Amino acid sequence: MKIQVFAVLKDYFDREFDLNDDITDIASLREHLSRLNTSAQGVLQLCRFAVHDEFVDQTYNITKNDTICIFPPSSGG
Amino acid sequence: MKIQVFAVLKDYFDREFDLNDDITDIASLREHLSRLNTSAQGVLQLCRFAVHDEFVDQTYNITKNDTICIFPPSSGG
Amino acid sequence: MIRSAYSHPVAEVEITELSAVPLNVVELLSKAHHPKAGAVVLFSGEVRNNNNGKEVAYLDYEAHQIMAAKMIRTILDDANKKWPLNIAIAQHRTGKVTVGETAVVVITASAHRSEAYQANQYIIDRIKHEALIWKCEYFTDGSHQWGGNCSCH
Amino acid sequence: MIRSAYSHPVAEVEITELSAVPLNVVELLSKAHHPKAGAVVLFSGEVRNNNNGKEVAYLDYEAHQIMAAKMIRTILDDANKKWPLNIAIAQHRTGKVTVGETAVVVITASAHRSEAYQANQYIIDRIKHEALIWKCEYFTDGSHQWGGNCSCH
Repeated sequence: MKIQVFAVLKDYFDREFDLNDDITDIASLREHLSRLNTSAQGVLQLCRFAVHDEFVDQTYNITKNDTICIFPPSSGG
Repeated sequence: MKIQVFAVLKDYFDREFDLNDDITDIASLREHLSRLNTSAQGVLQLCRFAVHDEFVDQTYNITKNDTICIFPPSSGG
Repeated sequence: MIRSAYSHPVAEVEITELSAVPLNVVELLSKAHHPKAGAVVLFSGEVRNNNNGKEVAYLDYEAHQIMAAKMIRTILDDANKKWPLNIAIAQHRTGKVTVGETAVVVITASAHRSEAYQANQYIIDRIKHEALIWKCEYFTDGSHQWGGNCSCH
Repeated sequence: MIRSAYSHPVAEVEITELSAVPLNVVELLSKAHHPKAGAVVLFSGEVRNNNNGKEVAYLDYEAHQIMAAKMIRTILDDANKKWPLNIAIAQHRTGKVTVGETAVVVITASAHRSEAYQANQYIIDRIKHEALIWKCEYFTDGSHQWGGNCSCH
């Protein structure tokens, strides 16, 4: 799977990277990333996730070719 | 005294006219005008009065050289 | 002449409260910037093509020039006392205003948007209710009607 | 592309929800007229020169282009369902925005002013809270801060 992170998450991860681990849903992805960089754990708890330009919830089943976007809380204006 | 009327009052009176009657305060002026044109009686009840660009109340003592402005309820915009 | 704020750092903008010529809304807006203001709110009251089911040809605004201008200044001053505004300006047309033209414009600016919205609405509400400005609607059927209800309440 | 109203007679205005180049607020306003609209309200969110006591050099806005644009369209549609609007447009900057520049603009127009104000505030509140747009503040001391609090709440 491919991961794209936005905004403050770029301080903790590359803008875009591949994960080949055996991660099957969003909840596990979040845990995995929290372990990869423990400083990001707090903000990851607040993030929303999207696949194919649609929000997905924690139970979404990730497939190998998915690109998963991770969005911190937004603040426009 | 000189009288200046505004807006809808111009449908009932000249824009500006002189009154030489023995009128000493605003209350009497209003009564006098209501008699001059009974159709204006209703709107005159709602009017405000000003002398020298300041609002005056019903008890204001009119002097001979005063110019009295009579304002119907306003509605800007 | 309006000084555009009261007790706060101010962008000085000179605007007559009443104007007998078309309001330049775009120019007024282009002046309404302030480095401390994160929020600018503009209200433009425009002449609609109909009112109460009748087709409007144009409006005619009459004002007691001196007192109306003074009241608008007072309203702006009051708004500046109630909210921390960087900019507060208002201008009202007099004379004949045709459909689509602007009859009145209010611009407020402040650090945060809540104050700019609140002050803007406060200013236009008071101008509409208090200022010595009267509207006469002229309809395409030849009739006319002195205002009582404003065209955008 | 935004169609500027939902279920009401509409002035068609084509505007991208996101713009990588400076917003032309004045041009947007000049388009925002409608013969049935007596009230036009414009909000411009501008970059302040300071935030939380630090001097701001510029902001940088990042967006998920597709989703953010879609969310703005949805917010405008929702506003058009809630209020009888003749015009509802919004545009948000992406990229580097310097002090005094406009980061976001919202324009609403309706027959009466109360609806135009309410809808305008509703739209900007939702854009600020929901749209996938992130602000990074760059300060003159060289530090930066990803948004959490927006510059004009």
